[in-house]
Amino acid sequence: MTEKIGVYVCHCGTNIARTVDCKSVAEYASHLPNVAIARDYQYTCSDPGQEMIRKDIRELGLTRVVVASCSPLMHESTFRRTVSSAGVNPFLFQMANIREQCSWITNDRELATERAKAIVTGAVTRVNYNEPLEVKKVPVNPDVLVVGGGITGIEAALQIADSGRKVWLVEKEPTIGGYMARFDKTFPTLDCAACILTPKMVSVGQHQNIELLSYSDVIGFSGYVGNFTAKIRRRPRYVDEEKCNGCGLCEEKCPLKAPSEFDSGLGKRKAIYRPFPQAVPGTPVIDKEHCLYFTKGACRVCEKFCPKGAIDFEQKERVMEIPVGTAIIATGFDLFDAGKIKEYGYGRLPNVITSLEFERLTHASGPTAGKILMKNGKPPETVAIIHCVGSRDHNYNEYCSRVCCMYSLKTAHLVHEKTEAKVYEFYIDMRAFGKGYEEFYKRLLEEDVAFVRGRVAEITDVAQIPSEKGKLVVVAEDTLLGMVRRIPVDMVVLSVGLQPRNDALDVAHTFSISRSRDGFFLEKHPKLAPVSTAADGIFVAGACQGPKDIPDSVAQGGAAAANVLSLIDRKEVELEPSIAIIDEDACSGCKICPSLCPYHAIEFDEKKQVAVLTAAVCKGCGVCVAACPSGAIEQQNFTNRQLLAEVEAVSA
Amino acid sequence: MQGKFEPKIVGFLCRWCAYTGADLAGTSRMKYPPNVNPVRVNCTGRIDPTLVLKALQNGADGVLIGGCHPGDCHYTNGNMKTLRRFKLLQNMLNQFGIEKERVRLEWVSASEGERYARTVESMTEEIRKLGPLNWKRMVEVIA
Amino acid sequence: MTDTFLEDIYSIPGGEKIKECIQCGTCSASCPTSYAMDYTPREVIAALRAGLLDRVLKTNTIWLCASCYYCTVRCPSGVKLTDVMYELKRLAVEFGYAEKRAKAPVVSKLFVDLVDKNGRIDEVSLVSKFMLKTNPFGFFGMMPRAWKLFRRGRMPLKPHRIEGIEELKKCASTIEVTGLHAAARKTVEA
Amino acid sequence: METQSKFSYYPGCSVEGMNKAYDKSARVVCDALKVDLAELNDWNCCGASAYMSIRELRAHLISARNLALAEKERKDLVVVCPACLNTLTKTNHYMAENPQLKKTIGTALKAADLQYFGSVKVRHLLEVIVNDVGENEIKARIKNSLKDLKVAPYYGCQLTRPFGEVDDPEFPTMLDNLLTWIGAKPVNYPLKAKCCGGMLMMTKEDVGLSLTKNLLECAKENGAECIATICPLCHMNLECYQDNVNKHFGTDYHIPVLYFTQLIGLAFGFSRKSLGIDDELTPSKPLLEKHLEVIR
Repeated sequence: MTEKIGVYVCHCGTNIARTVDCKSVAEYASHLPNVAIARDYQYTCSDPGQEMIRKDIRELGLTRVVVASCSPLMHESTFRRTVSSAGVNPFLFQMANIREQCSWITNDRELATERAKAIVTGAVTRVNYNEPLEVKKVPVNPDVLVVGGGITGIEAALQIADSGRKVWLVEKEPTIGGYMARFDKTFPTLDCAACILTPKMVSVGQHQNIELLSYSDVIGFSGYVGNFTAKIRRRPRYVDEEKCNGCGLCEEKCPLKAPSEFDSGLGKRKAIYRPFPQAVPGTPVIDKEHCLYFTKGACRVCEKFCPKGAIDFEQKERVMEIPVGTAIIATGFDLFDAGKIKEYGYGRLPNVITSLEFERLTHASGPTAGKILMKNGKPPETVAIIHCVGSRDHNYNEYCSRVCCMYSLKTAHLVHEKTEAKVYEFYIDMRAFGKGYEEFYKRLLEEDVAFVRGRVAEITDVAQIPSEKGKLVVVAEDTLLGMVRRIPVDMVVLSVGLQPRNDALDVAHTFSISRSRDGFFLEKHPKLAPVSTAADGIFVAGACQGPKDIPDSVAQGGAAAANVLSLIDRKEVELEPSIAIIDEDACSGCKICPSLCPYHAIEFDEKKQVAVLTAAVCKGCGVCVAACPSGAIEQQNFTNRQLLAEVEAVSA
Repeated sequence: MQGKFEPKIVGFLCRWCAYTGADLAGTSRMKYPPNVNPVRVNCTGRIDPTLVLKALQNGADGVLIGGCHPGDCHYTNGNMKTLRRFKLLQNMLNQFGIEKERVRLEWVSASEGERYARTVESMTEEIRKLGPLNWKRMVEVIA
Repeated sequence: MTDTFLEDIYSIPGGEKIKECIQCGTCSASCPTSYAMDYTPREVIAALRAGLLDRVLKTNTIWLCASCYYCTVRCPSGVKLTDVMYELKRLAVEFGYAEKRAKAPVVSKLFVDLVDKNGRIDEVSLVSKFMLKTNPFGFFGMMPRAWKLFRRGRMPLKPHRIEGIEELKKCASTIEVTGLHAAARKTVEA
Repeated sequence: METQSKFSYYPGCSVEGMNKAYDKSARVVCDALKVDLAELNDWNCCGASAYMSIRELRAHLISARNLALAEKERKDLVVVCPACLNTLTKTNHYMAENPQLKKTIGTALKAADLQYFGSVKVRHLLEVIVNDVGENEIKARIKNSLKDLKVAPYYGCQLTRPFGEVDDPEFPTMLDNLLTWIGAKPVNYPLKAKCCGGMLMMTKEDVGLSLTKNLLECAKENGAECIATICPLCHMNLECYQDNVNKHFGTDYHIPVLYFTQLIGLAFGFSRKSLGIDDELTPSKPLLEKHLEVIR
C-alpha cells in the first residue's frame, strides 16, 4: 500500500520565513513521491497548527508526517504526540530542522531556501522507510541520589525526602553544609548563615528518608533513566558512626593540632575532629596525615577516652552499590586561587586576605571569635575591598562570578559594623540585580563606604611617600576622576570569584553530562530546562552549573527536586526504542560486537553460536550496527535503509 | 565559475555533542555557509563507512562527521571507535584519489557552537577550492 | 576620517581588542608614567572610541609610554595597549599631530634616520644630534658626563655601518608606503 | 665537560657603544661556561621602541632581517639586551600569527635574497645560563665567593613582558636564583621588574629620573650593596644617571651597578679589567675590595 505523507513547513513567525521561502519549500515538497499534502504554516507547534495536522490525518488518511521547523531537540516529542493522538504511530513522524541549522545561520535567502528543500527531501524520503515502534516503558526506581551536601543539595534532599521518597545524600567532606556553613552573615538581609542553615542540616541528619553518606565519593554511575546504579566509595573515618554519640571527648583529649580547613587555615583543629561544632553528622573523623598513631604508631588517646568504644583504627574503605532512579548533581564550586594574581600579593603580603578568610575572621565561632584583626592582632584602621578578583578577566575567568559585588558590600558592612575602620571598595561595575540588592547598595552608600570605580592594578608595600610607610598601598585609577590613586590601607580583602570544582571533569564523565565552555555543567536549556541535562534522569542544581548566590541555589535545589518527583510520580518512563536488534539467522557468530558494546548488552550464545542482545541494557549507540560485517544488526529508528534513504536524498 | 560552485556537504552529527553544538550556533545566530545537510545519529559510532561512501557516490562533495570530544562520548567511547574506522576510510578514499579534505572528523561539544560554525566555514572553503567531486570519474579510474 | 583611524587601530595585530575595553583603568594604574600624562591610557581608549582624534593624537600620553608592557599583561580584556600606543605615535607623527615641543618624536625620527643610514645605532651621534636639536645648552650641560664616559672608553666616535645596508634599503623600499595604515594615509592625503 | 649547544650571538647596538663592558663580560663568562656564542654576521639594529614608533612594517622588517640571518646559521639567537629580545620576539610572534604581515615582510626580504620561515627562537643570555647551563655547572666554577654580597636583582621590563615565556611577568626569580648560585645574597626587591624609565631619560628627564630614583631608593631600603642588571639601558639609567638623580632629588646614592655577567665573572675569578669593571661612573671598586677574597 502506498504511503500518504503530510508535509508541514513552519514559518516559526519570521524565524524561518525571513530567510527561507516556506511557501516554495512546501510547493516543492508537494511534488515529492508519496506526498499527499504539503502546507506552510505560521506556528505549527501552536494548538491550531497541531489540530491542522490531526485534521489532515483524519480527513486525508495520512499515514506518515514530516514537520519542517525547529530542532528535534525542541519539538520532536510535541509532534510525535500530535500524530499519535490522531492514530499514527509516533515513529512514522520525521522532523526536518530548517531553523537552527538552516534559516538562522545565513542571510542568503536563496541558499537557505535551497538547503531547506534538501533537508525536507531527506526527511520525506526517510519517513517512507520509518517503521512503527512500540515505546518500551520501564518502572522508575523511586530512590534518589543527591551528590553534594551544600545548601543546594540539602534543599533538594529535604524536598524529596519530605514527599516520602528515599534520598541518598553523598558528601565529600566529613560534614554537610558546604560553603554556607563557613559564612557569617548573608546578603542582603544580613541574617546569620548558621541560624538559617544549621536547622536544615539537623533535619537532614535526622530525616528518616535521608541516608547521609558523608566523607564519601561517587566513583561510578551506570544504567538508564529510572534504573541507575551508583557506586559509592566510603572513606574510613576511623570512628564508627553507629556507636559514636558525638560527645567530643576525643577531640578534647587529642594531643595533636593541625590547621583547620574549615577556618581556611587561620585556626587550628585536632587530628581527630569535627570541622565545626554543629557538624552533621556529629561523628568526628581522624585525619590520617596528622594523627600520631598513624604517623608515629603511638598515642590512641582518643580510643582510651571514648566512652562508646567508637574509635576503630582498623576501619577500611568500603564501596557500596546503590540502585536509584534519578540523580541530582549539586557539587558546587571552587574559589578562584588569589595567589595567581601576583600583583595583588596574596601569600606574599600578610594582611591581604580572601573574602572567605574574612568570613572566618568575622564569624563568631571563627579563629578570632568574630573580631576583625590583622596578623599583628590589632584591628585595622583602613580596609580595602577589591571586586572581580579572577573574574571578568581574560587571563583567568572571563565570566562574571555574580555574587562578589553583593558579598563585597556585605564585607564592607561587617567591617563598618565591627570596627572603626574606614572602608574603601574598588569595583569595575556594581551589579546589584536581585531583590533587595540595589537597596542594600544604597544602604552601604549611606554607611559612607568610599567607593572607587576602578580595577585595582596592584597592591604594594613599597612606600613612595611617608604616609604610605608600613601600609599596603592599593593602586587603582579612579575612573570617575580620571586620576590614579594610591590608597594606603591596613588590610585588603580580595573578593575572589567562583569557578568549576577541580574535579568537575571527572564528575561530568562519571554521569556522562556535558560542560559549557567555562567548565561548569551544561544544562539542557538555559531558560526552559535550567536544571535538566541532556541525560534523562540526571539533573544539575546550584553553583556547579554556574555561579549562583544562596537564593538562586536554593531555588534550583527545589526545582531539581520537583523535576525528580514528577519523574518518580510518573511511575514509569518511556525509553527511546532506538535500540539494536540482532537477526540471529543472519549472525555469522564472528564475535566482533560483544567486545564493542560499552554496556555489555551483547553476549555470545555458545550453544546457538550467535550474538544475543539484552534489550533493557542497550542504550542505542549503534556501534555494533556499524561494525557488524554480515549486516545482522539493525538499530531501530536508525536502520540502514532509513539512513541510506536520507543520505541519498540530501546528497543528490 | 568556481565562485559559483556551492559545495554539498553531508554532516553526520551525534545528537549529544555535535548536533546540539550546531543548534547552539544557530540559536546564537552565528553566520556560516549553509552548505551542510545535517543527518542526526545517536552516536558517531553508528556511522557505517558505507553511509559516507553512499553520500559521496550520490553527489555530495564532502562529508563532515561531528562527534563528542575524546572522553566526552555519551556512550563512553563510540567516538574513539569512529576515529579508528575513520582512519581506514581515509586510506581507502585516498586510493580512490579522493582528497582527504573532503571527509572530516571533528570533535564539537554541545557548547561549541562557534567551533562548529568555523569548522563548516573552513571545510566549505576548502572544498570550494577543490571543486566538485566527480565520483564516477574517480571510480572509473580505479576500474 | 575618524572611522578610518579606528579601522586602522583595529588593523594592527590584536588591535580590534580595544572594542572590548571595559574602562576599568587597570592600564592607567599599572602605568609608571601616567601621573605625568594629560590623559590616562584608559581615557585615551575612551577618546579613541568617541572619535576625539585631536585629543588622542595631541596628548603627551602616547609619548610618555616607556613600553614597560604592564598594561598589556594586566589588561583583563586582552588589549595590547602598548602596541596601540605605538600605532598612535605613528599616526601622530605621520599626520603632524605630534606636539611640536615633544622630544620623543624627535629622537625617534633621528633613530630611524640613523638606522636607515647605517643599519645600526651609535648612541654618540644619536645623543649629540638629539641634544643639539632639542636643547643646545643642555648639550654643554651634559659635557662633563660625556667626558667621563669618553675617558672610560665608553664613547666610541666612529659609527659602524653594516655591509648589507644597501640591500636593507632595497627591502625597505618595497614597503615604503604599503603600511597596514595605508588606508588612513590615503584619506588624509585626499 | 661537553660543549653546550651553539648559538648565534646578537650583541645589539648599545653594547657596541656605551656598554661594551656588558658584551665583554658576557663573552668571557660564556667562554668559561662553554656556551658557544658566534656573533651573527652583519646583524643590524633591532629597531627598539623608537623605530616601532615611526614605522611599523619597517620595524618588523629590520628585526626580520636578523632572524633571517640567524635562520641561515640554523641556530637560535642569543641576545643580552632585553629590548632586542622583546623587539625580535615580537616580530617573530606577529609574523607567525599574522599572515598578512608575514607576506609583506617576506616579499621585502626577497629583495635581499633573504627569507624567514620562523624557525629561530630568540633567547636572553640570562635565561640560557640559568636554564641550559644550570646550577651545578655554575657552582663548579666558583673560584672567588662573593661572600654574601647583598645584591638587588633588577630585571626591568622586557625580559618577561609582554610575553612572559621565560619567567613570571610580575615577580621573576631567575636572576635571584643565579645570584645565590654564585654566592651572593639577593635582597628582597619588590620593584625588581618595574620600569626604569628607559628612553624617557632622554626625552622626559624628570620622569625618567623619578622612576630611576624609586629603584635606587628601594634597593637601598632593602639593604642592597649593589644592583645587578641584565639590560644596557637600565644599566645606563641606574648607573650613569645616579649623579643626576642625586642632584635632582637632593639624595645621596652611591650604589654600584653591575651586569649579572660581571658578577658571574668575578665569582669565577676573572680580573675586573677583563670584565670591563671600573669603567663605571659609580665606582664599584671599594665595595668589591671589601667583599672579594681575591681582587684583581
